[in-house]
Amino acid sequence: MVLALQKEDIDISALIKNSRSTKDGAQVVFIGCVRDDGNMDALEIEAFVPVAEKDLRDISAEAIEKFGLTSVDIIHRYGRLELGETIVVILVGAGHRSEAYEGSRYIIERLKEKVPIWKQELSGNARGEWVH
Amino acid sequence: MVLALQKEDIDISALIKNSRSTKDGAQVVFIGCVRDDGNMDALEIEAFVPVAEKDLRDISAEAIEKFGLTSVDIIHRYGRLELGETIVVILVGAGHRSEAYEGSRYIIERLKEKVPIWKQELSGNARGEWVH
Amino acid sequence: MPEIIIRSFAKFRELFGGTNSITVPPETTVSGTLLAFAKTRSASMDELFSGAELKTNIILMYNRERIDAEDAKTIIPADGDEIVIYPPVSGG
Amino acid sequence: MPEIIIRSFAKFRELFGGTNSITVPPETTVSGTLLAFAKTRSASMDELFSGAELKTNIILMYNRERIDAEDAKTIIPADGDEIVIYPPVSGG
Repeated sequence: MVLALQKEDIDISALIKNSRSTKDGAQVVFIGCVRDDGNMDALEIEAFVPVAEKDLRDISAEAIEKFGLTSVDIIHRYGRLELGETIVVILVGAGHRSEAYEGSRYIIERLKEKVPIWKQELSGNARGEWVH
Repeated sequence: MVLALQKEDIDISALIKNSRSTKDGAQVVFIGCVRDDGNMDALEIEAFVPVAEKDLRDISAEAIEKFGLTSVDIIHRYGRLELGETIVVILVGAGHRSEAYEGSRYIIERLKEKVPIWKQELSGNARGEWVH
Repeated sequence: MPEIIIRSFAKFRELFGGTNSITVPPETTVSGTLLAFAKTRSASMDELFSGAELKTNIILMYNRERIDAEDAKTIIPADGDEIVIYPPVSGG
Repeated sequence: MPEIIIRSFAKFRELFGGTNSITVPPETTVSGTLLAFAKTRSASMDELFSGAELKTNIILMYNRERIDAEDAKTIIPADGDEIVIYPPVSGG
């Protein structure tokens, strides 16, 4: 169970391998990426790291309780990210696929409503809009 | 876009890397694994390969049309698989997470209802039940 | 007389063998071909038919295209054509 | 007189700076502390308050625990305590 904020890219296959157990019938991986919306060429991600990490632990515990997940990993990056880069990876394991899909969706929705992380569009050297 | 049946294990990080584009705001990866249900120590997976591959192409086209996905990869294994091994990987990309989750779920449900692939439980050298 | 290939998968393959062929009188339908096939094996009769009707949970293909039980009563396979039968699928 | 630390993130950090401190009279609430802070900067007044009320879309933490606008009217921070303010989040 990795629940962290980091600047470095995320090794998704290591996460999948390390969290897999024979209790899992399904794993669902959600990956958020920097999409080219035509207005920017990078994102700057700011986080209030200690609070965000505590929130990830809370959200993970909620999701395990609510959906009977066998494992949860959430890694969110911060700092400057170029178009196409990975922003966040959420990996859940479960006995059956319904719980895995629902648990994964629950986690990303909670993350987006609660965890103190913000995105700002960058265009060249200019700082642009804060994305909501 | 990889749509295939194969005996070999699946390189998930290569799939993620190759299918990612700057049109993607989200990728969802569904992984089906051999769960230990207490009655078996491996699965034998049988497939009617040419028909199954055609079905994967049809399902992929349906999902792209229905959910506006940017990419779909589906790889299903066959042959003998031990507890904890990967059975199937479904990777979809989309501009936004809703389409990615819904498209992924659509594909696994269509696969389970349509594609000629079957699972048989193995226990030691004995062949057991066909799983439904 | 046309010789029709019958391929079976999963549980049906275990019961009947993977690939069989059967020679039937001209103008025999898919359903009639399968009935003639079922009569050659005691196991297959109960697995495939309820009386003279094909069981509804059997999936049928004729020359690699899915057909339903109604189609099976009207399609007349030609020499060398293939009928595929399999139980409900369970991949994923 | 207690000195209270005010940390700001994202848009608020750009407007007000990341970390500030302000000295307020004893018995000043969180809300009163933020009002005193807002009065020190023209930008912050409009961003943080509608009249004398904290705007409802501002997220508040007092010593790393989330509090709401009602709590802000009753909690009295002590010397060295921390108030965190930030706009709606947008991670993921």
